[in-house]
Amino acid sequence: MSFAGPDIINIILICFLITIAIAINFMKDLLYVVIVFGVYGLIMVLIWLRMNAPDLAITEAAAGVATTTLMIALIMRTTRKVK
Amino acid sequence: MELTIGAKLLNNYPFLGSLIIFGIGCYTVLSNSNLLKKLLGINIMESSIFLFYVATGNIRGGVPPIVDLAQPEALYINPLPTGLMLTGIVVSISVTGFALALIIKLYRFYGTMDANEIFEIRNEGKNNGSSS
Amino acid sequence: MAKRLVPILAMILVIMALYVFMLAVAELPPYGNVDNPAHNYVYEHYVNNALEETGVLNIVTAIILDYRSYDTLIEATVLFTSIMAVLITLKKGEQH
Amino acid sequence: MVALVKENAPILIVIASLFSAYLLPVFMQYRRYGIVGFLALATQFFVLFGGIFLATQVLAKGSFRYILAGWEAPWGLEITIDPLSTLFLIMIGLINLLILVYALPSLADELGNKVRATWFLTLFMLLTAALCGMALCHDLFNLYVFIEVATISGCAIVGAKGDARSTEATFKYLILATLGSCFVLGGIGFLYNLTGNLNMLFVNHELAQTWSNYQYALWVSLSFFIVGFGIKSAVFPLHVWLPDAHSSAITPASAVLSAISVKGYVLGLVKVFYIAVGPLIVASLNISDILLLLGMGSIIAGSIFAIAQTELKRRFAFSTIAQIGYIFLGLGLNNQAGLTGAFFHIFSHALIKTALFLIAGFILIKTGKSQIKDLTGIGKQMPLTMGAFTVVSLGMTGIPLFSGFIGKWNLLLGSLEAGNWLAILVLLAGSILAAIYLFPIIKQAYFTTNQDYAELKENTIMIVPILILAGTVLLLGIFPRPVLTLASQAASMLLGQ
Repeated sequence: MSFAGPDIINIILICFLITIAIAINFMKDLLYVVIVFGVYGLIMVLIWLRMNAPDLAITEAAAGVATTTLMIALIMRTTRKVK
Repeated sequence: MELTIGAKLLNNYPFLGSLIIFGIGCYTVLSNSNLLKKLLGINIMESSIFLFYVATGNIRGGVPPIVDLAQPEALYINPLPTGLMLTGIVVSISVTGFALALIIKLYRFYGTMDANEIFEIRNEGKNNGSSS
Repeated sequence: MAKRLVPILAMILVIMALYVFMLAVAELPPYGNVDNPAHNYVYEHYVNNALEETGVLNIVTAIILDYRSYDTLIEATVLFTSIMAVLITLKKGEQH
Repeated sequence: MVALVKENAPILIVIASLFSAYLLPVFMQYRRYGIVGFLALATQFFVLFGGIFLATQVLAKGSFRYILAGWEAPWGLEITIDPLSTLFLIMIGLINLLILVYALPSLADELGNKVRATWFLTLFMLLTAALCGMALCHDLFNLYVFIEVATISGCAIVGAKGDARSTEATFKYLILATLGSCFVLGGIGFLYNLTGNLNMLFVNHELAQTWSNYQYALWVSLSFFIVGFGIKSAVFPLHVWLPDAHSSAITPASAVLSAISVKGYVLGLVKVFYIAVGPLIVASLNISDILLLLGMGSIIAGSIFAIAQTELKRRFAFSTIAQIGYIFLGLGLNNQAGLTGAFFHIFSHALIKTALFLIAGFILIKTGKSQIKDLTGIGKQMPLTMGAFTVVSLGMTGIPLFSGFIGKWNLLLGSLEAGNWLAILVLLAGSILAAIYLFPIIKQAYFTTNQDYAELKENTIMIVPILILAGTVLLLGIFPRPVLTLASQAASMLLGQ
């Protein structure tokens, strides 16, 4: 069983994902957590692009990454203001 | 051709990776007391399942399922999982939005985003006799 | 005490689950193979006939907006539901 | 016109509740709260009569399928009308109608104003639509999307009250329920990976040939479904969200969640396990035993937790966990009598639990008391309510001539048939424990006297649904034939006889 080039890149990207997921688990500062979560989403988008699902990648980039990260960032701003 | 379990696992790396991320997300949800982190854990789990579906639909050497009239013999990948996951993404965003609204409201009530602190504040309220 | 126990318990559970996942993943059809059970007559029908039957070049669009349009209606309902949920959580309604 | 409605009745039931949900906020925009209430009631009527109409059709002609959007089964979506789904439709229509009749007069006061009441009704209609859709759907992914609608709307109506306690319960519910949805989606992913189909019938056909190659994968898939649906329907080790959510919500919300919504997820489990995967595979992968264990654990643990509670609504919430245990036990028995008992128990428990929650809410409104120890002498103050409570508690314990008995009797028969003595013991113990957590309330209500004795007015419209429910419990115990026929036909359909 030999791996073609693209597969190795995918494996590396998935290893990145696993690392980031563990990092999110153990980070303390919420701002960093949110930023790293954005990176996680972008890597996921890359993997989907490489797996021939461009429609999904576009939707995830627009909705999943951008909207979710923005919403969470806004929430963090308002919650800090209340303090 | 009989393969060892290790080779099979390596060949099915997207499934294995997505299930590992699923487990990590599950752990994030269960072990973290911060409400925002719980929510991110849910998001991680959902996107890992999306990865599982996309990997199911992929074919090595295939092209995206957009009909190219110039190349009638192209090998398209399976379009169904992609279509399903478009729905899944919308669902995950809806849940995220609602959960964030709840977090804001809880923050207004308790002034914190930590489940343990909320628990303590509520217990103090009970001991002081005031109903929360 | 109980609060410290939860992460450890969760860790043990997750590791046990991951072991079973590995056994399951080793059984799944090989990734990226054309002959997988996932790429069967349904897939062939979509790929071969979507253009004639729906007139859409993007097969994914054909699926979500035509073949499985009921799903998409409910998906829109999910969005509507979450908007109503956010409203009822955050807004107080009218004051009169 | 009538012919068109009759022909398309299956889909119209879902579509009508969806569209009335879309329309309610529009009417409220023009300050027509009367129309809002009327539309909500009319839709529930439509669901109820649609369910009865479909049930007569199914009993006359056998189950049939309805094709959506003009695409045949494996390519498009279809919905199925069988004894099980019609049983659920009738249950949803009946219970929701009675809950609405109870709730409408006081809803605006309870939630603050009419706008919030309209939002609540919208979410209520969405929950109805989602549950009807789950009852009718015949496609795994369609089931998932409906489950999401039901989850979000269910969480939202818990949080509608808007105080700190219910918001916290809502967040817990939302996180755990979404965790459950993730598991369900993962299970569907495995099934799709192994079969390439999403239509339950086709999944069944594909799996029948190839399942022995994928035993671990199927086992993981099925346990994903058990965890996912188990969290949502609150079986014992996965029940942590339920007591808070059901006791802190407003009365109609806790009634609909406890009576119907929880069982909608059980229905999802039944559909996946018995229609998509098939009872044979479920039994040979030892999944039935897991269901059996979960059921027995739920019965015992839920009842014991219920005894320890001092708040009326919380006690009923824990009792829901115990009663869900009966249903899981019936599913785990995996034979005709067990499944019949489970389905009949679903129906009768829906009636009983709705009545209990409505009574708790009614007492709370009239006297302002929610603790059990405060209910001394309430039997003389509210004779009708406590009379209904007595009838319903007798039904819950499973005394003959009440509807709870028929379900439990069938479950007992099923356990005998399976030769499972532990299950029989647990069933009997469950009945005794139910008596222990319900009868002291009755004793306290009738055989102690209250200092501030005063006759309370019960002659509002809110007492009518409670009395109807109690009457139905009694009636169904004496004449169980219609529901029992549907339940046993559903069981034989699922077991493929």
